[in-house]
Amino acid sequence: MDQLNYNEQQQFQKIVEQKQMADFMRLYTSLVDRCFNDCVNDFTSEKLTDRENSCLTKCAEKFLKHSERVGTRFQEQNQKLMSQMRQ
Amino acid sequence: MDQLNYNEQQQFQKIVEQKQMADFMRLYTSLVDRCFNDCVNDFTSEKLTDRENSCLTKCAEKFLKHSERVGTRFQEQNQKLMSQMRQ
Amino acid sequence: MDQLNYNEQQQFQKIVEQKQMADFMRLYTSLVDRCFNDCVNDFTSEKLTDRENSCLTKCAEKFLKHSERVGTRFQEQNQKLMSQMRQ
Amino acid sequence: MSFLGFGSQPQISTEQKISAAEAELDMITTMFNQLLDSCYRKCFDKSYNTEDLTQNESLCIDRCVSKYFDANVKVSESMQTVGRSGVLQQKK
Amino acid sequence: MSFLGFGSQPQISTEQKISAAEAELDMITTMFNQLLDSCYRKCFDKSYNTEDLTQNESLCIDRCVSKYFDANVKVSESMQTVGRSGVLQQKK
Amino acid sequence: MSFLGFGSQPQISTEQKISAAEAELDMITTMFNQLLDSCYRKCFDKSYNTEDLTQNESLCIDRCVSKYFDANVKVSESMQTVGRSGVLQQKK
Repeated sequence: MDQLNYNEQQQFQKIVEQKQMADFMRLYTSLVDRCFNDCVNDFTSEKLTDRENSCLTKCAEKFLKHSERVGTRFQEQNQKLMSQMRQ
Repeated sequence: MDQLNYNEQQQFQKIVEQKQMADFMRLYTSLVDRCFNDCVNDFTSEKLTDRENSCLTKCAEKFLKHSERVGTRFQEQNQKLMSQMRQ
Repeated sequence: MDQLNYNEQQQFQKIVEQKQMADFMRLYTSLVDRCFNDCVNDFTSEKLTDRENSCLTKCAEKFLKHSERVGTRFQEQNQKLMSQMRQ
Repeated sequence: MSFLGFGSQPQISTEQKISAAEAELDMITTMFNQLLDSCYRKCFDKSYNTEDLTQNESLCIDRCVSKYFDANVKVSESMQTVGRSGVLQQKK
Repeated sequence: MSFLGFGSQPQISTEQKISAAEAELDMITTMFNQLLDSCYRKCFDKSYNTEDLTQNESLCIDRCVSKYFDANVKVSESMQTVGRSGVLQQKK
Repeated sequence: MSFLGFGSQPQISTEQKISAAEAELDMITTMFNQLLDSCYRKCFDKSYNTEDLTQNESLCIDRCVSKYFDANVKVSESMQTVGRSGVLQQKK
């Protein structure tokens, strides 16, 4: 991004913000789908069982923590890669 | 959508129409892929066998019926959810 | 595309070029993901083993050759289909 | 069409409102397609003996959609809990 | 480049023609990527002993692409049948 | 934010620079989401006895991300080798 001048950075920032909403929604819908697939397998009733409810909660929290840890490591690795490329 | 005024609704309607074509094509290509994966497994010839042809037809029709039923239920549930959120 | 006049073809060509970069990146990221999933399964260390490295190279080359062959056949079939539709 | 209540903030521009409505539409479409796929995998075998939905399959679809919406609410609550607890604060 | 005959209606605006051509291009790209993935799964094991395509794999690819196109036509016919029968009429 | 060095060519227009930066952002987002999914599948069982990450899982995540980046470099090298060898020349 160093190659963009101030004006271009402003424009790009707008694009980034527009995408953040879409990114958040993608995270959300994929989380629902992932946890539904892993936790819900009983279709003898139309209500979630206690076990399914508990599984969904743990699945969602666990994935969000996973997501946070991967995010931190991803940024570290990305910075390492960039500094190698600049040498 | 109640928050959009008449003018905004017109603009949004145009976006919806543009997306419908893309949605239809996504349904179509995903249907081909799904039924191909489920039905076609013999690569000793380059022509579809009778069994594969019959499977493809049933798969496509079944999925479209599934899709229609899910659509109806989805709208019902969506309306239920919205009316709960407005309370 | 025969229905587009010269001016329209110019416009469309620009769209095609914009998409090519995105297509290439999609191929690239999906190739990384595919080969990582097939080749890397040992997480007792943070460095790739020799076996994993060799697998990644072969996987990438093999998929690119696959991709090239499918591309050639796809165009042939597409032309056959189009000429049938024009009859 | 206000699935998660987006677009309900006051005093935002036309452009922002349209853009929020579009994002919401995209999310509903994505969720519908995922649900379609998940309930298909949960409720069908792949023998394709018939092109009709059996009674069991129809019943399974209805329950599957219902449970998908409830799972949706549940996961949404978990995200809010995790969000409030600050676990994800440092992440942008 | 007129895979399913889109863009062949008379008297539509430049904008609509470009937009239809773009939708068609996107669909062909999507189909190509799906085909790439499906035929890879159908024709390869994942041992990766070599970076070359074996003769069997090459033959399998050719047949797989051919069958994918035929499946495409078959599914397209089914959609038209279902469409005409009105099963999907009430759905928007 | 110059993952594969895009956007570093001299004398291109503002529009092209923004467009390249956007494509790069999209690629990083895609890669992040794939990595998220792959490392989840590699490092977790699906019993969900707890909502916390175990020490083993945390360690596995760290190594998985590290290996994913190395795999990324490896695959990128293979693409360049194949590109240079001309195998993919005739394909557009």
